[in-house]
Amino acid sequence: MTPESAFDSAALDNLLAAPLVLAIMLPLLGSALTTALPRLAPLLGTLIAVGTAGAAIWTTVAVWTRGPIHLVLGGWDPSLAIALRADGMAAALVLMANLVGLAISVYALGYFRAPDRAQSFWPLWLLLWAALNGLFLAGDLFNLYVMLELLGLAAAALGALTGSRDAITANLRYLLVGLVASLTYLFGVALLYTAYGTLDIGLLSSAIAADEPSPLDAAALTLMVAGLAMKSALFPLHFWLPPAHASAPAPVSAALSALVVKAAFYLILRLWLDLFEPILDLSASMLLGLLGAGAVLWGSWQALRAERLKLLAAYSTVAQIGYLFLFFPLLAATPPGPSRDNLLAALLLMALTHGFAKAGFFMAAGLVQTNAGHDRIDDLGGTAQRLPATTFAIALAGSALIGLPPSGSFIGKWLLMQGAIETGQWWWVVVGTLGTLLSAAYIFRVLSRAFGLEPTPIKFVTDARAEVPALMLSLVSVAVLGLASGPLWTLLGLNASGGGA
Amino acid sequence: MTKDPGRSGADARNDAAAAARAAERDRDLSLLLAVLLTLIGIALLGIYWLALNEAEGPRLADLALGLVPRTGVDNPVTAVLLNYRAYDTLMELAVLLAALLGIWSLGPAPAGFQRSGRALAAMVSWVVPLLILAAGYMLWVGGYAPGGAFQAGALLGAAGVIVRLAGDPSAGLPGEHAQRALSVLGVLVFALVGLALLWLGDGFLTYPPSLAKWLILLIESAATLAIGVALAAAYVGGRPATAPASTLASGKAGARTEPTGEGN
Amino acid sequence: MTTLLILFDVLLLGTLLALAFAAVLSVEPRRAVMLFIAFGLWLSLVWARMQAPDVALAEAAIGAGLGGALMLAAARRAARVRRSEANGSTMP
Amino acid sequence: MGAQFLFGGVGVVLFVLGLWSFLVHAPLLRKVIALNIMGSGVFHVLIAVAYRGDTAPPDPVPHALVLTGIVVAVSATALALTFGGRLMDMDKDGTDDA
Repeated sequence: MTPESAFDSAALDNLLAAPLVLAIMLPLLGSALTTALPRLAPLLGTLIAVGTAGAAIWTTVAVWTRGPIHLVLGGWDPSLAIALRADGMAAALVLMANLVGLAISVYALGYFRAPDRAQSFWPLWLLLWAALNGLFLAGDLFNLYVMLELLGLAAAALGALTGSRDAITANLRYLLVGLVASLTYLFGVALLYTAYGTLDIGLLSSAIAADEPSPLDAAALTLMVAGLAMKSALFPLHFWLPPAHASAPAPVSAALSALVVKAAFYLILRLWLDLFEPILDLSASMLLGLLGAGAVLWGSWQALRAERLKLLAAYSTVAQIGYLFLFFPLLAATPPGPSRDNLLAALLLMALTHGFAKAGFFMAAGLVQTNAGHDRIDDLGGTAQRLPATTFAIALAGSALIGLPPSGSFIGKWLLMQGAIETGQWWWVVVGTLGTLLSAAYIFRVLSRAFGLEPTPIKFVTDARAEVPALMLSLVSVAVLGLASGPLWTLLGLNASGGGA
Repeated sequence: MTKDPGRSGADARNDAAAAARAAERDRDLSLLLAVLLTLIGIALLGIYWLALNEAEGPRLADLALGLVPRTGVDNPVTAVLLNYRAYDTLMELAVLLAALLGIWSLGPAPAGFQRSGRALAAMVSWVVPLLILAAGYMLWVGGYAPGGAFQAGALLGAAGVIVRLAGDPSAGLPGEHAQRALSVLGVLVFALVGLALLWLGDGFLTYPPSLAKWLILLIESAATLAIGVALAAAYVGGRPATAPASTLASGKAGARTEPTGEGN
Repeated sequence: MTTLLILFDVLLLGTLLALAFAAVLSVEPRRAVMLFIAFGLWLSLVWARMQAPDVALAEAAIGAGLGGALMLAAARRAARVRRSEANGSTMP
Repeated sequence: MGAQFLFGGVGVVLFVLGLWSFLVHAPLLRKVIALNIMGSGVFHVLIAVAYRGDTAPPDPVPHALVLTGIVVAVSATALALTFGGRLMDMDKDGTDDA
């Protein structure tokens, strides 16, 4: 089918596309293998996790060296086939998600000691991973729907893995909310197909930009964003998140809070920037910003009042997602140019930092819980003595959540505030400051309990396989992302957004 | 907002008066929502009308129909499902697998299954083979007429449901190992074919036209088995019991291990 | 001729909506499921009328058939739990 | 276009009806039925968009999307009902497995 003359370029396309395909297919194959060979699940799962992370790094390197990748599967006309795409923003998130995923996998090896637990965990976790990579790399609206459903089902099943009544109740609710959300999203997709006759994001983007703005576009946007906002737990649609994330096993909580919610947010951002930029006005962005502000304040307040460590972490996720939504009105008010690129990079930096920090925090919280038999914050005295490395991880991740220097979120918040002042939207500064103060309060509340007056520890690390991944993630969130955030700007310069196909 | 789906009846009886008040409030709320959603529905109808008017031309219809001769099948829907948008279909098999794994992760199927009447049991002996035959026919015919892997898989699943209704708690499914292998067959074959094509230089899930027909048939056969097994196993509603003879040391799965609530 | 056809379509769709409303509004679980199955089968009829035989087959077999079977099993289970509660056999 | 609007309009009504029922009815089974009707509404809209009169062949792309959607819907239904069944068993036994 391929003409001879085009063969070389097709072969090159294949090579370029290989990491994208592998990043999705390896975990999918891994899931099938661990299902079929349950007794080998931990071994196979670990191998696949390493391979998938390798494919993700390869993807990022490919984008870094050659620019955005766009691959039409099946060799058909782009409007008919499904496309995969990776640009700077996608590559950055894929890299974060897969490094966190690798850490979660290592941690899970130690966490799920009982064989039948491990046998249930691995295939579902790899499916979740495939869905995450699939979402970050998708270029087709209906394919996104299928990925969203895969993500939702796998996440709910993983969340209920403890089998406790609380976990099943919370995750049943999560499942149902997720289903309503994805059907709402799908309705928006159906409207777009009705009007424009294609599902490819790049083609739709040009088609929407070519037409006069119509109520149809606004309706499709509303439906799709409403569905995704439910999935990203945007205030006040966050009600399902705290119980679901707090009742899941620790590695699962880490994946849900750090990655799954972020994937839904990423999709909103992509739709906003890629598809609907031409039809948006400031008021729509302002509404998202206001909801984000509500999330920051409400989530932080609830985290401060939480009695359990994991519940605190879950409410903190609601607040941190809120911060990301504060960027929308600023982006809308900033004309394209360096200051807008700065805002986008800051947004991404905060998302990445939260990904690493929250995963590290949940994993450390899980260790505290298994070690002490509970995670009541008031009874955490002596944790620093028993689990020094874990407590250190909590402190590091906590400082990234607050936004202390030199963490990535410090720079992110700084640029957020700067943007707010530059665009004359000073009220976001108030929200940001209040949120930061509240988060400082809830983190220090945990740390002040954990550092009780007890003899100094003998050994820093007590259980390397479980503690090191948590520590690494927290370290990345504080040090690496903060001190070496420069490459992010380069990567973002490679954005294909708005460019179309 | 959403109520606890599984409330026990006992506490519901305790406060009947409060429940009555709550019911009244619920009625008001449901009426309010009905009005609100009616308005939203009217707006959506208007939007839908706009969308129909905005469309120019046949959308993807002519393009999709025109290329069918090059897809290796004659049924346009199968062409979309297994060629143009094969990646979607692969992921959809993954969704089905996720549901099945989620069901299995909650432990063995609940006891207390009740047998149905004798008439049904007698019916099974001729309905089930018929369904399996029909599934094979449906799979084959899907290449050029209405039908295909999903319909065929559904018939297999239906056969499983009938077998279970007739009194076999395992719905006629094989032992745990075979069940696990069969339920991932679709994803496995599909993904491996896709990757092999990438390896050979055609591109991921890009069939060479000369092989397309047979590759699609291979994928569809695997998918049919997987869908059938997954649907029947989902109906059973729990992890399969391990056949004691065929395994070495897994007395665990069969012995109704209670979930231990790890770390909670 | 065309008016007759439109009348036929309206009748087809009216029945579909009536079944959907009935399924959504019935309180008794088994009745609701039965109505849902009827709705699904009728839906596949409508889809066959709209030149979508592939999807009609799938909806009849998967949506109405297997989905309905799953729901019926759940309804039967709910009824059994309710019955055992009514007999006072629940633990405190 | 008239037929498309007539058929698709019913899909819109089904979507809204399902959403309403999902929001106001508490029992799991009713929520699941509501979700399925909501989904059928979206599918119905897609089938209507694919329909091009009785003489022209229909657009196969939405048909394939709906087929995918049906399988996804039944998967979700199965998982949700299993969760619900587990909760019901816990109620019946009066135990909490945690």
